[in-house]
Amino acid sequence: MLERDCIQSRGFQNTEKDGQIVGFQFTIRSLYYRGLWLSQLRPATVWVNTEEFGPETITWTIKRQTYTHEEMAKCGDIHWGLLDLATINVEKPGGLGPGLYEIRLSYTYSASYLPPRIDTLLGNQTHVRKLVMV
Amino acid sequence: MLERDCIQSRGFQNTEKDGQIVGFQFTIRSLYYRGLWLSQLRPATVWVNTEEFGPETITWTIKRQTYTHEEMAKCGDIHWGLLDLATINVEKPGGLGPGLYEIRLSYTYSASYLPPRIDTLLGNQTHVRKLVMV
Amino acid sequence: MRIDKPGAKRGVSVFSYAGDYGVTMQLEDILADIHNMGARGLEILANSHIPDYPHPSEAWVERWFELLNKFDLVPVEYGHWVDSRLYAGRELTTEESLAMLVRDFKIAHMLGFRILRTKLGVIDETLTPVQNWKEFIQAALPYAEKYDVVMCPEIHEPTTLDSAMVQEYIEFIEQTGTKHFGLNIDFGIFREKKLPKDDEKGRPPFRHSRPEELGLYLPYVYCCHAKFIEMSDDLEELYIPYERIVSVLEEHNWDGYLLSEYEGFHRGEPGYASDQVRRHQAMLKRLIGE
Amino acid sequence: MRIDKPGAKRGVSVFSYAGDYGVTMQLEDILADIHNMGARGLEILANSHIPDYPHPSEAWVERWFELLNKFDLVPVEYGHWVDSRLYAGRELTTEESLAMLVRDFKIAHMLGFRILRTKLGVIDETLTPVQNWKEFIQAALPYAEKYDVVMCPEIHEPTTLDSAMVQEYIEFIEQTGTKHFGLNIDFGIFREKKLPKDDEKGRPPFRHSRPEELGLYLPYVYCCHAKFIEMSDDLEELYIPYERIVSVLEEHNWDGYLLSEYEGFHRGEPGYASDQVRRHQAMLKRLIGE
Ligand SMILES: [Mn+2]
Ligand SMILES: [Mn+2]
Repeated sequence: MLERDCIQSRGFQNTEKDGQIVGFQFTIRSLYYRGLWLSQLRPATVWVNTEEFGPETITWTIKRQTYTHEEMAKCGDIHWGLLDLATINVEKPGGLGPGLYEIRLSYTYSASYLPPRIDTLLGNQTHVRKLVMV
Repeated sequence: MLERDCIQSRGFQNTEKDGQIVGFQFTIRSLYYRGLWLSQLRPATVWVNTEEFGPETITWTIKRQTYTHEEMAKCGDIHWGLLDLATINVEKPGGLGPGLYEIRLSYTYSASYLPPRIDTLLGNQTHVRKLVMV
Repeated sequence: MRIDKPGAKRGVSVFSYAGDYGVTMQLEDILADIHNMGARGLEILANSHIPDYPHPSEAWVERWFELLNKFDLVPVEYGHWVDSRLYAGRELTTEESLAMLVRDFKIAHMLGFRILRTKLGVIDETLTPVQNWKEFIQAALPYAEKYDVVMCPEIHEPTTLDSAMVQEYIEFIEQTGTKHFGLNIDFGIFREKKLPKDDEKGRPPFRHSRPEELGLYLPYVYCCHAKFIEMSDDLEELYIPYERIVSVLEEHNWDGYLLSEYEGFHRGEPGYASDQVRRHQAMLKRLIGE
Repeated sequence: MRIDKPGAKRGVSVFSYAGDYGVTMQLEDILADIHNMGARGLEILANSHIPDYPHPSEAWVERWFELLNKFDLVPVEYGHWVDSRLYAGRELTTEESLAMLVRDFKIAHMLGFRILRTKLGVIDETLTPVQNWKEFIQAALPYAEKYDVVMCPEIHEPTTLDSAMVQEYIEFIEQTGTKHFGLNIDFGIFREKKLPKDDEKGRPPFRHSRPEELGLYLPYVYCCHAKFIEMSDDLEELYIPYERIVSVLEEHNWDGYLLSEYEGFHRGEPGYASDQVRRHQAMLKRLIGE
């Protein structure tokens, strides 16, 4: 089962490439009740405590495929479903040391059956969770 | 998945025998973290709003078998597990009409690895839930 | 197979359980819950409730029918969308919209659904559909016939029955003579009491339709969202005049499912929706007699 | 198969998740959680975590090994009970107690466990075991050998290391020379700060052991319950002197698993235990270096 919050505690860990720690990742679920086509997503921003990570440092892994925001914008036929955890991968050489962090995440998305005004409002609350890096 | 409360909302309904409504039933889960051997159980009492139903009007259905309290007292090898819903069957000719009811349930059980004093305390809080008869 | 008796029948939209789905309830738990209330009709939202949508696995489809049989449920309505603003900065073309429709027709048909709640993209605050809607709906009609489905836009507040949009839909049905396009009425359009959202900036002034207007439209209505906001301890809905609605349905011998759709104040609290839906089903049983 | 390096290793007792199990987490979710913390050792409680206990299905046993492999987990300790007060009004006989033990030996062995946390029935407030314990444990030794398991009563507060009971257990081990009986130390015996329950009526006066006493007993200790009450935001345990405990373990080159066992104030809140266990695992990693 999924945790209630958008940001899940399971999956918060550093990421390696060629033996080097190149960043960290965490997993999220869709709080939007019908999930999203990847192209509905607008670029995400992440904060760790006070440090901001812009969209260019972030990729998403959904159904085992990893996408940049530019790539997602073109994927109108890949669906991020309610039971699919998405992994948010953040570039940060050296990663995060052991400890407790406040993680924040923000992104919006379009919803065509609602007035266009709503597209910039839906999902615009920031998701926050304190997570432990072991 | 199970509902958090001991008394579950799913399964609250009248019971029939030979075309007559003879009572009502509801389902519960074990809040005791290791479940119970049936013989550990001490007789249950049920209240519906202010009406009391004593142990002699109650049977338990566990793993598709129905037991009186006397029968359960002898079953030291049947285990009511954490994922097994137990059905509490209560005799009440005519059953309950549609509406909202406050259901209460009380029973205790022995726990041999704790001081004997505890046997009359464990599980002695009354479980309460408001349930809708459709 | 059991034959449904004519008249208004009870059903539930799985959307009601949005706060629990995947977190405290699996689809099986939700269907068990609905069955235990004595409801038989079922609405799912394709995007929400079909794992691996739009490519459900064969194993899941098999499981779907096992669950329907286990819980004696009828697949009544399949919710889907034409996501006109799927890509940033432009609207879907007519061809793209058609492709989106047909993809869902196939899945709905495979899962045993005939009625589709077809949500169209909108362009303003009163939910006017995109300008090319007639073109892609017209183009979809032969496919709808092939897959035996009826597309039903949902008439949803703040839209009212007397709006130009509803008129246009009906004219389209009359002109084409199609049996594959109709309406889903969301009873939220009859809501008489304001909600906090009605005073939000950008919203049109609060208006609602009267149940007595509904009769005229019923010949086009395949399915209703029995929207509700709050059920009291006395098993009454506090915002929407259900008795009058059901009177109109009965007066016109309307035949179809009322799908309980909870959209109240406690959608995130585990178990709350289930209790509210159960109360709502008890009320419907009282009103429609079964 | 990976060979464990000698020394203190990290594990988790599924008991920690008692508030979530079956409600917001399935066994698979819990094992995934433990794996994600980098812990490898696993304790389950037979009665709690084996569906259809004491008759698990073949399908479940197969699934069990699939999950262990999927999450790279080692089955370390199997919790079970001799329920001496199983029937109202009398204690189990020696024969009945033996039968209960052997039933669990078979299941534990089938699931890959070697260490058993064997909870005996007790007769008083300081948890003195039933009078016939030596008889049925003695009778069980050949079966323990056959099924390759070690029975370990849990030394649990308010019992202390210097108690007659612990002395008796050790004498039993020495006299029989058995390798199939030992101890599980629950670190709650080192708790230095009072909890509200310590002032309950009927409880003995608050006492605790010191970690420095532990060395003497370590040769008999197969497994430890790394009991904890509350982990701070700085990833420190607030009630139990973990640094001193781990020093003693290292000084004696103790080899075995420390199984995180959360028994704090928020056991019913969904997700709380998982966060606490994660903090505890982070602390253990810091203290034992992996
Ligand atoms: Mn609706
Ligand atoms: Mn313990």
